[in-house]
Amino acid sequence: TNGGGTGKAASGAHQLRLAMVTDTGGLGDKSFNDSAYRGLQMAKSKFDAEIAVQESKSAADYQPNLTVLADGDYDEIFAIGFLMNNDLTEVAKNYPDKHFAIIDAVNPQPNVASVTFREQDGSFLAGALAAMVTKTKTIGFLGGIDSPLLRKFEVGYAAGAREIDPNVKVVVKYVGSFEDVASGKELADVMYGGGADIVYIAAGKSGLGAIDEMRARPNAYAIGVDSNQDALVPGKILTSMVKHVDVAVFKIASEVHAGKYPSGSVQLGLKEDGVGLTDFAYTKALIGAAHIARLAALREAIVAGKIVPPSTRDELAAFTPVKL
Amino acid sequence: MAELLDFFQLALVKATPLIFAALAGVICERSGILNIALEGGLTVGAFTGAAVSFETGNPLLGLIAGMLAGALLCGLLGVAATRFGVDQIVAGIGLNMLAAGATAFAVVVLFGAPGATPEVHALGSAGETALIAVAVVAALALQLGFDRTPWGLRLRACGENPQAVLSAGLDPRRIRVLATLAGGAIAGLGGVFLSLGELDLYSDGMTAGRGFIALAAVIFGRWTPLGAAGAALAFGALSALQFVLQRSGVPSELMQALPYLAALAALTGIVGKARAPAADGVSL
Amino acid sequence: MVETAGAALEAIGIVKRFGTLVAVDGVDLELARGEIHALCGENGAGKSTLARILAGALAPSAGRVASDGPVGLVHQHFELVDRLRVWENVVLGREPRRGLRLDAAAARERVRSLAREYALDVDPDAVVESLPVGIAQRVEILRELAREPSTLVLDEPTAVLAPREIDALFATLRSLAARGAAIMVITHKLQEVISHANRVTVMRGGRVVLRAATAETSLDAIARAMVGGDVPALATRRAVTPHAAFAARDLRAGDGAHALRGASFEVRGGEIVGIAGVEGNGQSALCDAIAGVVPYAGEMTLDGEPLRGNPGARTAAGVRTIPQDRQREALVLPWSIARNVALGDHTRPPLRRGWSLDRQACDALATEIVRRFDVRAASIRTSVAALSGGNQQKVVVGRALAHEPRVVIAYQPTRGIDVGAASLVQSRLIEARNAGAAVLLVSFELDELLAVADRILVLYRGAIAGEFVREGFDRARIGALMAGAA
Amino acid sequence: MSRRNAAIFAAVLLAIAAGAMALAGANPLAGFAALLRGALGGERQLSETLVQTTALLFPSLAVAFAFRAGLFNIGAEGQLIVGGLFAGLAGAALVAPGWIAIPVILLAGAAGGAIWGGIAGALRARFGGNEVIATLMLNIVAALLANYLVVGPFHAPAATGPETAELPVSSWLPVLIPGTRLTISLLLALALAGALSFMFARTVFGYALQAAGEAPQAAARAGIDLRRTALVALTLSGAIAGFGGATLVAGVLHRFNVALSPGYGFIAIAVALVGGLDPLWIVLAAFAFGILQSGSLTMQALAHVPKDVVGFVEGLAILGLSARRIANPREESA
Ligand SMILES: Nc1ncnc2c1ncn2[C@@H]1O[C@H](COP(=O)(O)OP(=O)(O)OP(=O)(O)O)[C@@H](O)[C@H]1O
Ligand SMILES: Nc1ncnc2c1ncn2[C@@H]1O[C@H](COP(=O)(O)OP(=O)(O)OP(=O)(O)O)[C@@H](O)[C@H]1O
Ligand SMILES: [Mg+2]
Ligand SMILES: [Mg+2]
Repeated sequence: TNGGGTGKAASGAHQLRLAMVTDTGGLGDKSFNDSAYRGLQMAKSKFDAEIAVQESKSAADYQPNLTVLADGDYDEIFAIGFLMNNDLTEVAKNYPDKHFAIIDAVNPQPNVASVTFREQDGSFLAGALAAMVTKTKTIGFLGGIDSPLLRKFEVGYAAGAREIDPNVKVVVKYVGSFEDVASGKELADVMYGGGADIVYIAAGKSGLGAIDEMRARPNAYAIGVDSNQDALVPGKILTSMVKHVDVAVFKIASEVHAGKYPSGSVQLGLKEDGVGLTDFAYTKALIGAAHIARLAALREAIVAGKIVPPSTRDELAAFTPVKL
Repeated sequence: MAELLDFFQLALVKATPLIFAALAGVICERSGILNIALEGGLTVGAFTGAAVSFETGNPLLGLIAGMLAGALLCGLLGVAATRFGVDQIVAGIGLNMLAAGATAFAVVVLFGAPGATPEVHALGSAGETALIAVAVVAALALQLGFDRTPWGLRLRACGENPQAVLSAGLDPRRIRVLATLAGGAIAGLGGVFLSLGELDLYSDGMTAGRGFIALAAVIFGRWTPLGAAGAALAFGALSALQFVLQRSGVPSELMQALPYLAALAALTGIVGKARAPAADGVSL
Repeated sequence: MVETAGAALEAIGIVKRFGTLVAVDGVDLELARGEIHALCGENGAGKSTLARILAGALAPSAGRVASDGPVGLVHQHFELVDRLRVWENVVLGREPRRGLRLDAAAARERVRSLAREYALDVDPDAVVESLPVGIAQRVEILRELAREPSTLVLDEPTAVLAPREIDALFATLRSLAARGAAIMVITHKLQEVISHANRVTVMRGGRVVLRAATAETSLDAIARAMVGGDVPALATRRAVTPHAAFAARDLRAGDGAHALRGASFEVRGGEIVGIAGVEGNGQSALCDAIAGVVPYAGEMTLDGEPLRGNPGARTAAGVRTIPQDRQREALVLPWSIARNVALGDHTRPPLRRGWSLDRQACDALATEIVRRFDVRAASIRTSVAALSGGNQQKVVVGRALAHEPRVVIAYQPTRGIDVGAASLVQSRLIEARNAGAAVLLVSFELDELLAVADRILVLYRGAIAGEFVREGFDRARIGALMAGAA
Repeated sequence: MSRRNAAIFAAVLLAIAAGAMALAGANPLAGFAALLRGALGGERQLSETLVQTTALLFPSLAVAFAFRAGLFNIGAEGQLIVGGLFAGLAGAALVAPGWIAIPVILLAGAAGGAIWGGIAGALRARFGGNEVIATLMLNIVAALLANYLVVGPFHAPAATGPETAELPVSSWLPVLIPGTRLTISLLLALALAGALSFMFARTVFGYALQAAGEAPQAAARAGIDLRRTALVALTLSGAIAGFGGATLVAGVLHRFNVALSPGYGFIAIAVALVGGLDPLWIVLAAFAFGILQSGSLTMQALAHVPKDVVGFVEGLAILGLSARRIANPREESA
């Protein structure tokens, strides 16, 4: 096999070798690529795993990137992002002895483990929280580029707000880029200036600018996304809707380390702790115990299937609050 | 009323990096260098500003370094176009790729993690306001400089007929290199405005095509400093409008495309026929 | 004779190599204060190269130049910034300042006073691109004069000037010389040399082959020195029965000072009609209208049929043009001779075959042109960019005359080419006439028209001011009409 | 650039690239070795390199086509995107046997590119608008248009990403080597290069096109309509780039995705110039850049060289290669 110029473990014990392919967002996207990478790094420190990352410049790179890694002797290869699903199918067929995992998509191949998330579930709670806490009865959602994935966040959030108070206005804006930090800040300025006091920021690096704007404004709050961003501006980020890509990646890595190669698909929602809100480390007092308790009740309702948060704009239009 | 004021303020903030980049474009093009690398100039300016401010803790040093970096990058185009007979457009494309690759790589090397720098000491809102004022003043000053000073005359002559400049006993290569250095410094300042004026960090891709909008502004403004600054302001207002009007039925992509569509419209001459400098883009 | 007061400039052993080519091959030259010195030589003899070396615009491979002051160079092709004003062009690089600012008032005044001093009348605020060539040339000279040169070199300054403008130019040069400057003029017009210069140097193949005081030499001797033998005689004109071929009625084209304002005339097959006139009286508009490259009003007919359509259709109908700017309007410089000769005829047999260009036919045509016109080139595969101006012109003329043209429009076909080549080109035009073509010859040199034309029309301010047949050619009268006499 | 300067430049480039790799903590020698191995090390590697070569070849030929006519088309990227978009929309909508569907899809791509190039051509022909700026602006508009359509009206219901529905398998381009992504598009590209080479050298159309490019005034006097040439040349150039976009859709991705191209249209400008605007040399140049594109992936995997270093090196290469004069071989002698 093809060991490349990489160092081998000195001892006879097998060293765990893990690799991932990013989508075109690449490392540093402040979103799921970074989160997956954190998962790999956890495995590195925990199991002394050797890790490698292949970044993709275009959609045409996915297949060769996966193939290059399949040619190397990696124990598990992670495909980060739904865009790679078709290419992964090809590669998984060509390399039936290799093991793969994909994030955000379901792949039917026997040697692929699939992990998807119910972003709308966690976003629903975020929306509910925002609707409870808002003083201006106006809250905002700030997305990166309008896309079906982002709409799961947007729509779940709006539904959660509606659940609490149909009169709360949800302002939705998209930066048009995951990288335009300045525009992120300016849009946040427009949203806060327009009366929203809480904005759910799901805009990759553009979100850095939005948080910057929020920090400078009194009575302005944000909800973070993907990873726990609460500490970025303690007390002003109400919570973060975490999507535990890192945990999922690490979990698969642990199983591989233990000699089991997972396959099949799992959908991680609130119940599985795949998504969820953070622990309000800095904002408990601000939010208040009553609201926190109510959020817990909502969470239970979703876990129990009593509330099914919508994931598309059509479903949102049809969504009626359950009114627990 | 307050909303209108907010809108104008937003438009100004949106326009400022465009103004800097467009002024840089005007200087270069009037000297005969068609500078596609404005985007790269913004990028290295923004990055270097943030990186130096991080290392020294002094955003003013960052500002100076950002200007130097912009000057260096665009100066490279100037030198290549006057000494090595390069095709300016191709070289500009190369420089943009180089700037994007080098800064992204430098973020990893210097800060250990890809994507963005940590937060750095920035110029603050006073600094931001000052830079907005600087942009406006620079446009006025450049216009006066173009019209009223010997250097303005030489620069304009150089963009029209470098051969004539040569036979007037001046060195058109030198003039062009100086123009790209000056233009690059101004583009770098535009980048600094983004990373240290408006924000307090550098993040990959944060220039987001502003250098290309600036090229459109140069045409729309008919290659004059005031015209280009005015066009940049108009484009800034368009983006601000886009922010405000979003999701009112108009696709946001259409709103985002407006500056580019406006530039295309300008090519039809509906804003009045203006000619590019005769030797614009012609290497020596 | 003007008093000479020592050398203003001295060049010793100048050599200039371009690769293996030796363009200037050991030239010694001395220019005296107060003299007008003519430099002649056939195309490619090395004149422009030498001029640039004298002015310090080009470094010699060997030898040295000593001068007692700045050397000004007026280029063969103007080097002015078209979109700037006259005063801006003149002061460029030596701008008067007030503080940081450019002192425009002082600059204008400087131009005015210079213009007065040398009787070079121009409006300092005019934008250069709006000026006729003669005036633009004045601006170029003013710009050099503003530098107060001790030596002024002018490379073919008269190629684009009308006779009156030429006289005015030499008057200016003379007054400049009288103040102690040395003047060197490169020219192909030998008559000027005899009438205006004090001394003449003739170059050939990079070397000096004749030095003489003009008083002690003759036009013929200079020409023989240039060509290295006898200048070929003109072809004889045979008697042909002219038949109506081309006619224009009330032709109008262009606008502004150089417009054509209603010209009616005909050119018969088997005759050369010369258009006499000072440049800028509508000649360009006339030729461009016939070629179909500019919009026009009025009618044109060819053998009684209306002449219409785009330039390609006109070429197909047998109307051939020799444009004024051979490098831009006639040739594709990087291309070979063989590829260039097809231009304009590429859409028709025999050069076209189906979708393709017939290479053999192109090669045959190119070989024929090279032979008949004595084109000096390594082969028909040589790029025309590598040919000297005269040889480029021969290719253009050869192509225009190749397919038995019915009408030939020749705009200054011998401009800037040496006497030998010029004589050849003129002969070929006469032969085309003998073969029955209708030839319209635009020339600013009356001598050329008197030598070659069967009939002369004088063009003044866009209209035909007079007509002369060969037997009744009257140099003085034609000259007067050209200058606007009633 | 003289041969010696080119050698010096190449050496400097390699040195900078090596330095960047070392800075990134990678072993430069291992990096270069990985590059070559990843591009040429086996049948699969070679076939991927040829996939990249093909992807570059279409826009490079498009660029050369326009340049030869004196038109600086830097919009191949946008034309490729719009071509891919059209192909993706047509391919997803069309239910027909492959021998009908595939030509239709490819022609739809060519039509999309032609429209995009034609806009710039029309601006140039009708108003004399500078095609450099027009094509530059159209690149950005193309990206926005694609995103709008693919996320909005034409979004595939099943897809999570910004992409159209998958093409039916029968509409995929036939592969040349089973198990690889190398399709007949390579043959089409080579045939196109051959055809263009013949067209430039032999045909009347090519003659007129190049005359208009090299000497517009002379061409106009020879009856060549410059406006028409600008329109035709930019339209056809766009069609070639759009066709290339369609081959990516029908041959590689089997759907249109907004991340279809990593900037093939920009790299193509360098490829075209390195190939001296000569279609046959462009084939070689595209292969060289194909090696860089495909080998760089392995560089990441085996030598841990970050992708940004590759972008940086590509930028340097383009900068250096721009030093070849393309316009006027006859230098102003002053
Ligand atoms: N930059 C150059 N590179 C190579 N060769 C050159 C260059 N400039 C001039 N030459 C060569 O030098 C020779 C002399 O050219 P030059 O321009 O001095 O001729 P000339 O006497 O001015 O001719 P003409 O009467 O046509 O103006 C020519 O044969 C030409 O080929
Ligand atoms: N790069 C070059 N390589 C070879 N020869 C050159 C080059 N540049 C110029 N020349 C030669 O220099 C000479 C002078 O060029 P120039 O443009 O002055 O033409 P010319 O011969 O003077 O024609 P004209 O009659 O129009 O003045 C020409 O003979 C041309 O062949
Ligand atoms: Mg000469
Ligand atoms: Mg000459």
